[in-house]
Amino acid sequence: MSFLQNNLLSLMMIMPILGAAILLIIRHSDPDIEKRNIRQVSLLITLITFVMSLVLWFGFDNSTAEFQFVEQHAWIGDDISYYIGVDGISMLFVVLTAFLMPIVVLASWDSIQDRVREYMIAFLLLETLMIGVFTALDIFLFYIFFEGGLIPMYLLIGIWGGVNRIYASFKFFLYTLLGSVLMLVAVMYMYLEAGTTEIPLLMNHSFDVDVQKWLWLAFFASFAVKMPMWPVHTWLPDAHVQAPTGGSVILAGILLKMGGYGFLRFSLPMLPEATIEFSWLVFTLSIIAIIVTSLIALVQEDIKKLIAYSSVAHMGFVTIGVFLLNVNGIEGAIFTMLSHGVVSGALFLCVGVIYDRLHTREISRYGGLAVNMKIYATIFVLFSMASIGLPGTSGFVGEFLVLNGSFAYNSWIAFLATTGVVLGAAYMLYLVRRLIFGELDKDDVKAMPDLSLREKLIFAPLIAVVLWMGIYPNSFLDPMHASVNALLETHFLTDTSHAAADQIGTPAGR
Amino acid sequence: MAVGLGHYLTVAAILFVFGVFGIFLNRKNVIIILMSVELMLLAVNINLVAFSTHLGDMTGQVLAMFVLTVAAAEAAIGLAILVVYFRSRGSIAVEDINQMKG
Amino acid sequence: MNGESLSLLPALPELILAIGAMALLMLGVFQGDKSYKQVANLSILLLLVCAVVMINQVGGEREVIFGDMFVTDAFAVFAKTLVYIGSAVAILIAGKFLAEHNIAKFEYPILVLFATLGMLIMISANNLMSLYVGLELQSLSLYVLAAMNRDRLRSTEAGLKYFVLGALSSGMLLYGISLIYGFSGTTDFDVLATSLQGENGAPIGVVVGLVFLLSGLAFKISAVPFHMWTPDVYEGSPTPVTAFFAAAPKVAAMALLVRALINGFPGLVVEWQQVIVFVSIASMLVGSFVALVQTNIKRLMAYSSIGHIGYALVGLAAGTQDGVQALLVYLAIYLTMTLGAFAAILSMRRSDGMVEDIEDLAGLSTTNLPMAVAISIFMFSLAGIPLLAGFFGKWFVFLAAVEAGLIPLAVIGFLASVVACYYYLRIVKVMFFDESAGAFEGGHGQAVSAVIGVAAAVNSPVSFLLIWPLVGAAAWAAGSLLF
Amino acid sequence: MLFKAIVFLPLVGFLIAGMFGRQIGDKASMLVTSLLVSVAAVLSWFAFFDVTEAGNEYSVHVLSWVNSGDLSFNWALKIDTLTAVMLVVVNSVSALVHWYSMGYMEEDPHKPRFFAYLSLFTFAMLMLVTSDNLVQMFFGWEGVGLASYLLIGFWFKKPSANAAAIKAFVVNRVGDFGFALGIYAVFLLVGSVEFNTIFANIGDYQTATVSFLGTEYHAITVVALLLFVGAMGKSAQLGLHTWLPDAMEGPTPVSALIHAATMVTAGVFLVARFSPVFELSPVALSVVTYVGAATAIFAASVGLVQNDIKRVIAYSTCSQLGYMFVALGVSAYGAAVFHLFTHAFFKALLFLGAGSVIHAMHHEQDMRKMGGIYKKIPLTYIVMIIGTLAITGVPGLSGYFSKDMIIEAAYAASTPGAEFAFVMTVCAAFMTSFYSWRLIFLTFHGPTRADNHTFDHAHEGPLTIRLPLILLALGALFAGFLYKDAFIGDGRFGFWDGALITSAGDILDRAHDVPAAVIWSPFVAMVLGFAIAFLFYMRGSDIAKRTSETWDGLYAFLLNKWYFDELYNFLFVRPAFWLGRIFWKKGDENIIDGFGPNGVSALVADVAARVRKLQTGYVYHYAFAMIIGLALVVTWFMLQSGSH
Amino acid sequence: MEIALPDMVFYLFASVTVASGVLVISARNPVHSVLWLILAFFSAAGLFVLMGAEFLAMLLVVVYVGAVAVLFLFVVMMLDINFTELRQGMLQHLPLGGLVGFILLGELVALTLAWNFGEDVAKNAASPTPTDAGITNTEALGQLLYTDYIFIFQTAGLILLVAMIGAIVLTLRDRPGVRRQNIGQQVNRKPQEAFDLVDVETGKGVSLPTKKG
Repeated sequence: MSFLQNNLLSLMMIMPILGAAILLIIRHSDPDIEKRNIRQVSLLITLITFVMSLVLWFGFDNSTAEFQFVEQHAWIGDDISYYIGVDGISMLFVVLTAFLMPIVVLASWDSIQDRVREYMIAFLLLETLMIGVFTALDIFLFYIFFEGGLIPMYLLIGIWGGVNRIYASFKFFLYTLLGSVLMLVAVMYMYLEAGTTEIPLLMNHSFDVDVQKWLWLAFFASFAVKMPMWPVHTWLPDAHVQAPTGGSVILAGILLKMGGYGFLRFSLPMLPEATIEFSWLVFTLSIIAIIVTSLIALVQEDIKKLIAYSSVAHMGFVTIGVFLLNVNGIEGAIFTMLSHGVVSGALFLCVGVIYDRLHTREISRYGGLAVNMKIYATIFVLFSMASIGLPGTSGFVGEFLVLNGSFAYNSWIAFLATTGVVLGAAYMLYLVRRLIFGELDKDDVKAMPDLSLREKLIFAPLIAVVLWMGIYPNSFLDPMHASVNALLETHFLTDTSHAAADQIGTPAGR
Repeated sequence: MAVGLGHYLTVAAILFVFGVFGIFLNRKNVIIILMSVELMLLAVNINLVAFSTHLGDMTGQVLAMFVLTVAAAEAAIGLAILVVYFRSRGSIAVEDINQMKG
Repeated sequence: MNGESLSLLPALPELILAIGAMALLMLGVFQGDKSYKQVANLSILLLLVCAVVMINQVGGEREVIFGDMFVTDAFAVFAKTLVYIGSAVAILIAGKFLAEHNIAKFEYPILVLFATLGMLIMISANNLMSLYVGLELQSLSLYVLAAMNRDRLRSTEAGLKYFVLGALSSGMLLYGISLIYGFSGTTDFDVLATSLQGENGAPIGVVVGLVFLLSGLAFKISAVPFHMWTPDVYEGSPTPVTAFFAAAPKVAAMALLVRALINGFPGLVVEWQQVIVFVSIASMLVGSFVALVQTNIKRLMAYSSIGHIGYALVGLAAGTQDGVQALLVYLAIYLTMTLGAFAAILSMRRSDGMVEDIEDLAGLSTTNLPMAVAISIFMFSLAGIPLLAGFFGKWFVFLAAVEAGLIPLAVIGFLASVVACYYYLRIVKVMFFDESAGAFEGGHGQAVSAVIGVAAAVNSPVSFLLIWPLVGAAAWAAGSLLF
Repeated sequence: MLFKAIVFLPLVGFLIAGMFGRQIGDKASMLVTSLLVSVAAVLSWFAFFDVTEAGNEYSVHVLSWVNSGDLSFNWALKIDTLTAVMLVVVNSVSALVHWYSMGYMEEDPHKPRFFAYLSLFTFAMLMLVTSDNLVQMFFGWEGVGLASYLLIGFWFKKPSANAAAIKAFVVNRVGDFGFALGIYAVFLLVGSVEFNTIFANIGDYQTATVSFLGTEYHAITVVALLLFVGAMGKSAQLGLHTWLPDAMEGPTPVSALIHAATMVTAGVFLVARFSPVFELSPVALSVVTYVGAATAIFAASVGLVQNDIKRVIAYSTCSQLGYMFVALGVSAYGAAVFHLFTHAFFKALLFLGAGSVIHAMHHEQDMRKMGGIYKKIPLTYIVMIIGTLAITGVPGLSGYFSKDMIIEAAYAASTPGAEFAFVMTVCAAFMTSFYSWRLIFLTFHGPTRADNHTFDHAHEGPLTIRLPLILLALGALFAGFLYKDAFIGDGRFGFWDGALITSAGDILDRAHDVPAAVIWSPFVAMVLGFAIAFLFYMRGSDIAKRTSETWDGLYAFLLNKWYFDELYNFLFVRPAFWLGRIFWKKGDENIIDGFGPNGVSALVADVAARVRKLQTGYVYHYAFAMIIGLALVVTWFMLQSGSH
Repeated sequence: MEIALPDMVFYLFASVTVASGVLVISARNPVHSVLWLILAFFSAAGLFVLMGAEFLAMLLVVVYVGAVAVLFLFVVMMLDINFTELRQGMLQHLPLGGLVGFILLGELVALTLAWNFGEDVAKNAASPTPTDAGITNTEALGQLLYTDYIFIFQTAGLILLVAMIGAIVLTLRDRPGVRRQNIGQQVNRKPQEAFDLVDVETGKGVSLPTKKG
């Protein structure tokens, strides 16, 4: 057991690679059996990884801000090492990754018939890389995982994607790469300046304030694209729309979170002065994102595009939360990311369900699904409500915390961002109305069967998690507290107790 | 004004530039280009010998000798390539050498 | 030199190579054209022997012989190892191609051997004279190799262009040598280094001479604006020859450039740094941009190599030991990528012969997945995406540049690499996303497959394990240059 | 445990009917949900007596919810008199509506779904009224919104139902927007979102200011007004009222339960609950007064001319909610809650009666196609009359006590807006009387305008329909009389027990001593309204028609609900879509993509093509490039050395 | 100031060299170009002599004129190009090309005139010219060539070898059907294979066997 404890993260990263290797050697004369075996092995591997992530969660000590499950081995020279571990900020992202993977495998069970082996291998490798991103404690290692994920994702979009997949895959790849190379220069500079690539050490290094601004902008270039923030978000609708269902789920569920995670892991602790300096920029862009992309989502005719635009809006809340630099904001941002990972993933799965049946994503081709797909309709409405941020679902808690934090920071931000909540309801309900409700008058839609057992199995855990996160979010918030408090207290000298004293004034003469 | 190192170097410089001219102004014939190269090498040799004399160092002359040797070898190779090119193209006009571009 | 005993040991591999090459020439002459296979195999063996001798007998101690003309040190050992690999692979993968094009002549390996010898001399050159003769020995062999397929117009045109421009470049190089010699009184790097350290700085004549010299060398490494021969020659030459061009001579010329600048002109570092930065930026940009619109994969690789030389030069531009170390790492990785890529190109064969268009790769993933995966690895590696070896190369060179304060250079380089990424991705796209254009025929030989396999493995994430030894070796090599 | 049962039994019902409805069948689903809610209703009466008679207060911790920094709140139940009143109202009406629906929805194929939604609504409403903190209240707040959305859109095939559902949700969201900001403001101010803490500490911030949208304001006013925006949304006050009439697209029991008796009163409950806060902000109170009064008169005026039987009642609801807000605005919280209490009975009665009519008339809702059916459905006729008498404020019936108390309080109050409110409420009383009687006359009296088949087959509903009508009628008859003392009379101090501001010498005391003219004014208005309605509709004359033709502009204005929908369409809906399209096509696709990725890639391709052209294939050009490069660098250094 | 004789000779040779250089690149007929090239070599050789490099001068004449230039001439004639078809030199690029060329020339000349050696260049001389009057230029070169510069010398030899291999591999062709002399075969030929002894009966003649191809 102690071996498992000491090497848990490495094992979690090795497991999918091992699985990919097994997939390589699975052969059978009957291609159908071969495919089935491949799927089953993939599912098994991802489930094992998920179980390991649960071990991680239960073994996690909520009371400390220190990194846990740390492993370190020398690698390149004296400076760069294989150094991984988790703290309260990153741990749940690992769990989220491992949680979504079996679902993705299940979701691709029938819809992917071509090159199943390659598809599963790509996903398994992607899982390793994603876990790597969230666990890397060496900035060089982080960058490798961060960028390396582009390759499998590029292939996933390009091979198994829709009609416009090539444009989308190139846009995705080059856009994110462009942002990241600037970050790489900053990484190099920080390495040379601080003489180390270890993230914990870099966090305690104070960079010159003027330099910080440049470094901050370089990191921002990368994370803003990844988030994505307005106006560098346009790759996302294209990528989402064209990616296969599983790809969209991972893209929305995990890859988008890397930007927010990056801000928390690098920009805030390493470049605190610049963070304060530039937070106005983040707020401005986030608010524009929330309002503009919500309006855009309102007029979409493609389901996936609509959800993709809604993701941009949701990520606006995340960026606001991160840069509020108070406990509510940051915890809300992390929680929103986790929640969005589940909810938007679920929504994309919902799209996948009907796409598998009708092979179109045009909203106008559907209608009246509630008549013959009752369970589906129920589930779709449920996740729509979670996306809207109905209290009791996961979407509410994060948004509430962020907005609560933002009001304490500046009521304008809260005011404008909250309008996004109204618009969010508008576009999601408008979608539900066009898709689920209305008269069932299209013959091909009438012929669509309700969810199969496999599909129910996919959604069941998602529903459970969405409600769990909404009703008892402390399970997810508790691990964060120590790390978030440490982050704020160490780098921003913020008294994390109630900030009313600064905000409330008493005018003279009263 | 007594003839000195500068005079020789100037002659060499002029020859060198003419050699260069010959390469990029010539549109007629590849052989002219090869001859221009020879002119350039000649200029180099004048330079080397002039420096050698001026510095009182034989190294320059030794190097000039090797340059001569190599130039001869180069001419041989160049002409051989020219011949095979002519065989397949039927022309050695400089303007015709543009099968590949972009 | 006077009274100094003449030890030939440091030059032993070169001597073996020269004598061996001549012996093989005799063998070939007497056996006729049928002897190609035999000569080729023996040539590879010979290169192997030389490499072993070099590593075991010569080692990394700095030794200077032949009146300071010839130097061996760790740097030379490192660079020469790469050259040996490049040359051996060039011979190894050529067999089938040459046989198919009726040019399987024993002279091919012989010429490769002599070119290799030239490169070894270049790498070990410690004097402008040995630099020159080494360069010419290499160049003349390469001119001939380019025109090897003498019945094919493109091949002869490639040879002719290469020759004409090469002659111009050696004219410039020589003129530069003459100026340097004239204004400094010496051709010896060590003497140059000490005599140019003076308070008054170097005479302008030496600076201009150095510019001429750099122009000549820039031609050999095909750096912008001396690059224009590269695409045409790469396209026209027989593919194994192109593979050879793209690999070993680049390494040798680069090593020569490094040694000349670092050992010969440390006093002029401010001046040559400007030139290198300029050339480097121009190369990165041209290599990235023009490749975008190419349809022939060999031309594309030519522009790619131009760009990569630009990246490698970033390490030199830093002018530090770390920079040189990075450059060596970069060259080593570049060598594996480019050899693998060309080996893959050699396997692009249809019933009506070899094909070279990118579109011919369409749908390769459905017809030959391992090959498609291998090519993808090369492409992503060339693009410098993390997970693959190419990223480490970029990391180290740009790290050195940032360390030397050349941050704008690093930023420009990275932006260029994003542009370049487009065309690498396009190849992957053609292979994976497009409909199949028909399968390739097999029969490219096990040697080619083996080269592809090894190169792909080396560039794959396996490189995570190999990178540290490589960096260590490069550090050892770079440390032997006299900074 | 008692309270947990009250709150969670409907949830259990919802889960059973929602998840297993199809397995256990329609009948079982209906019975299970109805029974569970009924049990809850009975329990809530126990609770009511326990709290009001014994003066107990309870606080029940259920589960911790969110814990982040200083912000922490739980799932918890707070039971005081106000809550107990609401529990009784909600559970009783809900139980009756459940039973009623068993008859009313008999022919509907989706009964389990309907009953599940009803139970879900009940649960959410109970969470709302029992919450001990703002966030849980917000949970209930949005939960009832969701249930309302689902129930309005219950007949999801009808486009109008869908539109109404979305409208209800989104307009409510606009209100919630204010509510949410209010919560943030409260937290900023007090550092907690729990009621007890807020009310205990709010006094410390009487003079505090807070910066809101760049300006410093009196902090408590900001908090109160933001919360009031939420209340306006849920209670359909003027400006955010547009969803309520449209909500009549839902089945009639839904209208009775949600859009008359319970959910729409949540705003009143909120303000009443926050009376300690509102009391500290005179500005907020007068805003409440103005808004309430305006709503009362506005909705009544629109109700005058509507032809849909349910819409008339809906506007009536809207108007009555205005009365309640007037009461709140003049600090007559007890009166407001009392009116809420009585209104729940008679308005539910009216709606269910209307439902009975609709049921009898084969789902015909247009009063112009009814008439003369009092003989066919006498019970319904009688209870509708009772309801009308109650709402118009005939002395002795429940509406009389509560409504007249409000009007008197408005007169007695000296706060800004009170005078206005008094005038408006009296006018509204007149209109209320008119449209209520108009409804009765058009529906039940006169010659029938329905087709023969429908008229002949009109009949009373089954027992499950009739019984709730009777029970509610009893409530409408006696609730006012029985509880007037407790809610607004001398017993109020012991009754409220601190749940509301009931300090001695408060507005209710003064309201009892107003001049007789004031006391009589609503009665006169009521009689006048009845008389005119009788004149217009019972005499068989065409006065009504002539009036509408004479004042056609006004008529159209009223008929079209003051053109609010058109205005909002013009101001918000269409601009939103228009902007969305602009941002998408022009912003994202043309500008961002055009100058961003696509533009850059086009530029790169263009540059590439140009540079490629330099590669002419001619040796001399290549050589020339080399020479130029050389010459450039040499010149560079010559110039450099020259400048030294 | 009178001009000394060696100076006059310099100017003569220099001007001839430059003039013939111009003519090399501008002559219409390549044969003329080669001839002008030869003249340039000759006059350059004169300049070498003036500088005291007699051996190199001789080498220039022997190697260049005797071998390289003749090779050129040979190729020019062998290729049998119809020179009239060759397009005339296009001069539209002359302005820009000329400008660049002259800038370069100006810089190079300025360089030679702005005479500025490094410090103590003389001490850098690797192989000082022997001051002993008895040693000729050729002798001095010879002493160096096979000692200090043996490495370069050998490499130059290899370069020549490569040139030879290259020229052969490129231009040598075995045409099928061309009869070639095979010395080994000739030497090894045995009498029995070559002829038959036939007894000829008088008057009858011989019936010759059909000739084998």
